[in-house]
Amino acid sequence: MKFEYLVDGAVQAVSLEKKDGVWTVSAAGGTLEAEILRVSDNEIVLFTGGEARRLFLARDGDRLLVSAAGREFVISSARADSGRFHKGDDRSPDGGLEVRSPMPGKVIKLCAAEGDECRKNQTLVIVEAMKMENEVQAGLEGVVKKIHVAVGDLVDAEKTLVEIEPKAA
Amino acid sequence: MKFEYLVDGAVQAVSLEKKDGVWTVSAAGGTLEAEILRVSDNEIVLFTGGEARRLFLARDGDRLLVSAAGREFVISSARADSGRFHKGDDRSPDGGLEVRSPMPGKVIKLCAAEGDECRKNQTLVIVEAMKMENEVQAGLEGVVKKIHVAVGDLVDAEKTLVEIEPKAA
Amino acid sequence: MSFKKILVANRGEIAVRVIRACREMGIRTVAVYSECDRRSLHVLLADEAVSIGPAPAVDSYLRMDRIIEAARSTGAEAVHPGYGFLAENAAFARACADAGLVFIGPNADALELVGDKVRARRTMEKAGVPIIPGMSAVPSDKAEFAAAARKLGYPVIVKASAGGGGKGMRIVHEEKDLLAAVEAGMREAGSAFGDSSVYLEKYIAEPRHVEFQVLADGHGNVVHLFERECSIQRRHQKIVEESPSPALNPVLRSKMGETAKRAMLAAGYTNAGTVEFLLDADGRFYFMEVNARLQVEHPVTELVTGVDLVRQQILAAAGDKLAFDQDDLRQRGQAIECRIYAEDPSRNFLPSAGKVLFLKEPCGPGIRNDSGIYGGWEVPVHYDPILAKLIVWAEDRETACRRMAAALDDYAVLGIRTTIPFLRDVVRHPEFLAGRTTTAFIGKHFAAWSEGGPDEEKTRLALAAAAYADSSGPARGGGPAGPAASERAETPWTSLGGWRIGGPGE
Amino acid sequence: MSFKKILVANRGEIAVRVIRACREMGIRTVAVYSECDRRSLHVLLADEAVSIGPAPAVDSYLRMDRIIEAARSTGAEAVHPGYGFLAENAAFARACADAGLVFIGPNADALELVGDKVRARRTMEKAGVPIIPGMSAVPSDKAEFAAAARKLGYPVIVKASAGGGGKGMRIVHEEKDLLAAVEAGMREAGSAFGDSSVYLEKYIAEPRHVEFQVLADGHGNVVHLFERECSIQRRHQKIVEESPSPALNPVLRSKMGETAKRAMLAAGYTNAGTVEFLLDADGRFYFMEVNARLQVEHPVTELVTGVDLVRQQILAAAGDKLAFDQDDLRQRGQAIECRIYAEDPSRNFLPSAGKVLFLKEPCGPGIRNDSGIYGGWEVPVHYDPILAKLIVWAEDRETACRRMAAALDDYAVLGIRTTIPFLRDVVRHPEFLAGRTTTAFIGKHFAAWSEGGPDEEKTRLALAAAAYADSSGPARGGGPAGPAASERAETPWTSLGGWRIGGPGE
Repeated sequence: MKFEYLVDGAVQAVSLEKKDGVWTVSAAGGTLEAEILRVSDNEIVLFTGGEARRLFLARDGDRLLVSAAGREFVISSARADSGRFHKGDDRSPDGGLEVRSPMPGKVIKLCAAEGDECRKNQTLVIVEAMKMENEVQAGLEGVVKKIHVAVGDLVDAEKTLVEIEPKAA
Repeated sequence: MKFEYLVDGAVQAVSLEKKDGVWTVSAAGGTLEAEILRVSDNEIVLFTGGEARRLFLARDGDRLLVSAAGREFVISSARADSGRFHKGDDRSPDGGLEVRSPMPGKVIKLCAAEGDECRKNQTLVIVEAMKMENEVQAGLEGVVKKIHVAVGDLVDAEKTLVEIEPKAA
Repeated sequence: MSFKKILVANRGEIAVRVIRACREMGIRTVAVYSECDRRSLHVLLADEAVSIGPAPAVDSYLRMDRIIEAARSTGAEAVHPGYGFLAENAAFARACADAGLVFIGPNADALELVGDKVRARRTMEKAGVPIIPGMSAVPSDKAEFAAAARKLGYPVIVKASAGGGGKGMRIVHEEKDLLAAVEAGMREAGSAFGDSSVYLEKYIAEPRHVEFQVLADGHGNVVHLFERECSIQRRHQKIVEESPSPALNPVLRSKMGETAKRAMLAAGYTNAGTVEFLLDADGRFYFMEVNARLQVEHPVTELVTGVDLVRQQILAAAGDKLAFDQDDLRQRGQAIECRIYAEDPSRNFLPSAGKVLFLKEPCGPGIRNDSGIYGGWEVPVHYDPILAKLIVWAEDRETACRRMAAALDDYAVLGIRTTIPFLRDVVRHPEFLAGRTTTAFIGKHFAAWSEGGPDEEKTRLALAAAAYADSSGPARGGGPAGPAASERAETPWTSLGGWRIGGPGE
Repeated sequence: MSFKKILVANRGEIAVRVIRACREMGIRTVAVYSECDRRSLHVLLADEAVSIGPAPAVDSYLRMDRIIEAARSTGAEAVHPGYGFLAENAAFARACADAGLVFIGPNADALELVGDKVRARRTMEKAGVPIIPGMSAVPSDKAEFAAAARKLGYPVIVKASAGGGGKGMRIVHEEKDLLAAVEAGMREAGSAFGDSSVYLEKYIAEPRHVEFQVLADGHGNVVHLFERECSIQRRHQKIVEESPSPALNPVLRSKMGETAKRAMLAAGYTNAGTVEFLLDADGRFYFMEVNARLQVEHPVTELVTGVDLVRQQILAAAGDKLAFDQDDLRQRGQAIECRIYAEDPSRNFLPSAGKVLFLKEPCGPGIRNDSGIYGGWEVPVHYDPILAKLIVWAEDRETACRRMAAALDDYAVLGIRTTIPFLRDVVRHPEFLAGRTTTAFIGKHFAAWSEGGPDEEKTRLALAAAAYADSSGPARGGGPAGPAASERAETPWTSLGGWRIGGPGE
């Protein structure tokens, strides 16, 4: 069986075969042979090279969260996830650059007005979550084209806060 | 909604109605009003009379196991369970009385032979489980009609060990 | 005497902690909760629970009137405020008293005195307690800040007069950044404590933060329960604490402990409290402030001294005399605490609210996990991001560090990001293991932290898990397409026969 | 010096305990497992695991050859035997030494001496340790038992020469029952220890069972770590243990502790061991036997003294000197342990194997749970029914009892029956709370125990849960028919709006 996944934004292929109770896994530049033990819906154990490796997993919509040897991975199917993993800003449909909220929270201050010029890394909006203020900054130099939120708004992660018209190069 | 359950061998009726977010439960000779909160597949909380009561549950085939305020209940549908809950012995199809193993284990001694007379509470078989010997006794006076196991056999719970022909009254 | 019923005016792990202590003393508990906390753990554990308003803290956990009404209507005799929210609010302590409720904390006068950091500094100065140079009053005019800063000399630190826990704090190195820092500090202080006043202090670089736990009954008896080393901080927020401090020797410990007691006596303090000191590289220490509450890091003291601080708080509030004196107290072994926050350390510690999809908490000898969460629970965005505290005790510091590292490895939280991966690296850092813990530690060694490098082996394990889950697990969610259902039926639960592991060459 | 890799020759909670201790010392671990233990917790936690045979212990955990081969093939330098199985087997200790492996336990000569209960009694008698009247040799002829019993006077007790933990024990009140009791004792002893020899002792009615933990390095240093009170027993099986004992005062404690050290010195004992005494109502104590192993109940000593006994065992086996002496050791607070067995207390403690369908373990300050199970795991029928040990520590005995009661209430195991409901009642019994714990306690107060009476309120709660689960939960298993699927979709996850709890008259 072959699978393709998106791990931290990069496509990774994995193949999985079972023979005589032993699984052969080929992925990430190497191969491992393992006995695989399903402990529960959220835990499997791979016995490989004499070692037991406990892995914890949980489904989150179309993503699979895996905790492997103390490191957490977000794994999604290569197809389903194309177009996700925004890095905080992105092109909007009409050409502006969208500045998004990095986490859910509450808008507590707007530091620019529509039409203002902005430098790269200039703070545009302050979003508070869990009692800490977080400054959301411009990804590049330009002009504030549109502000989508007002002070007091509760925003979700990835919500567009501001659109910037990039400065002509 | 009405349900009938078998609780420790006795049929119990329960009705459940929801109105304005409050559930009304009528069962076991009384009624309670509760907010019910589903915490997970295995836990619900009833808020009743200002108190939070945590209940843990697990499905075991057609039985539901419930841990309520430190007490465990085995609940099954009244229909599905008719004919279960053996008390250690029972009539066999051909009229003998069956003496059953009370738990899974290993037969380590037979204390009677077919044809022997037996007193009530006389030990017939010794079954070992988890390193402890457990004596399985005759439920009544009679004659050992048939022995179904041999020393060394692994037996499941409820397995018939011996059949007794009761002494004519 | 004791109480029959206590209302716990808090949420999260500290409310859970207090509820457990009450239960063990045979005292019934009343939880309060905001709308988004209906199914929070403290509500599930309390004997009763009362709703006190919408999610924002100003509408619920900071609403004195509703909390006092909840206590009255449920017949509670006392209120435990936990930490944060109203814990150090003298007006709340007074309102409790007016309503005939015992406030489990310091008396209102002492609370007011030490809560006003500027007055507290003056009092301590008079009592002969060494203090850090700083403003002697909260200014009425913002222009005074600039003049004071110039007099103290940069760098200076902006501090909230009412608060603690890093809220409202800003270090300022140059005059041009001063006003913005003061304003940000005021906003944060106002939203965290309901009081926006801030003041300035001289900033001492790379000190250790060493605090002493004190207990005072209402009968004139004061003891200290030794120190907590709290130097490992990020953004002035403690993240790892321990006791004893690797920096103290018995002479310095005794001197600082006696100073802490003198400070509390000077303040007329009662109940549990903490005296915070800065300790410089030359062993000089300065009074910083009194934390007039049970502190987040109280468990390290409990594990080292064997004294249950919440229990002592309740007994003291009930009027009991302390059952032990200074000579009865001993430090035994080493305790370390790591704070588990809902923050993503790989994205500059952005808050990470959301649903806890899977939770596995570490357990075992010497491991204590004071947690306010459970699997299936949704972490709200409205409050402090603290989820739990992992505390270990061991015979010596080296073993305690190893135990903590192992316990963090055993801690799995899926669904939200936490500080666990960051803490794993902190407690394994050679400088931490060597006990060279100053407040500059994180900035020096973890400024550019990221979670491991590319690790092909771990990635391979994770990919194997994903492929295996998709090929044989129950189909949940819209995961990538696996093999047909008929293949899925053969899961390892039923088909494991014949494998063998271990032994060379197998 | 220390070890790099240790093989743990055991299973269940004690294997897990030892693996954790090794991990914290930076030592790698090798687990061994029988066929039915493939997915047992100790296998999952160890760094490596080796299969050693079929399920019956005689074919796996008692197979010295396979265990030694596993150690050799994985490069382990030492073997920790846990308790039970081969822990007190001198032949195994010798076989380890012959294979170049360090046996983490007493030296083989001392093991042999104290393991032979009859020789041990003679040695102790010579060393001036008070002993219980009894047979001075294991008889070769069964007829000798009757003569010996007549000489001692009934009641007498049949005891296994090789074993402990109640296995093989029988109290006999009349001569007519003697032979059957001896035979049953021999059978049980043979299957539990691989040695069926038994002997007789005078039976002392209603004594307390008080034992002293001892540590001896290989350099002539011996300390005791105070007592454990283990009087709460069922069928001679300890079920609740605590430290300190409510029956000792400082003078008696010191006298018994010094006697325990003298006993160990007389036996030439090394590593951790326990000297068991019977204590009668008048404060007279008698040597019973030496338990030449880490004991099930070792955690109560650890919590009270702050000494990690497994760590000390490993250090002593590695040749280290004890890092403390008698004067460094102090008892602090109170610790209580409850043993959680897979037995059904409402059906005369019948073993209860099967799958753990749901498990919720208690946690919180002062609570330690040494467990060998997890949710989803199947408890095999082949071994001792111990699943876990719940241990609490608190400042005083009253608080410890309350903490234990609360922790037991928080412990939910569904799928198999356990002794938890029984223990809940034991730790709440007025005689237990008063500290009047003798070996007659269970027989006197719990002979006719049953789990509560008919309780309409709890039954109602359980029925409500069942109906609610059937009406709104995910349909799993062949449960009773609920409402149509369309109704099911409206679960409380999405439809909780508008409820409010608490406050009078609501």
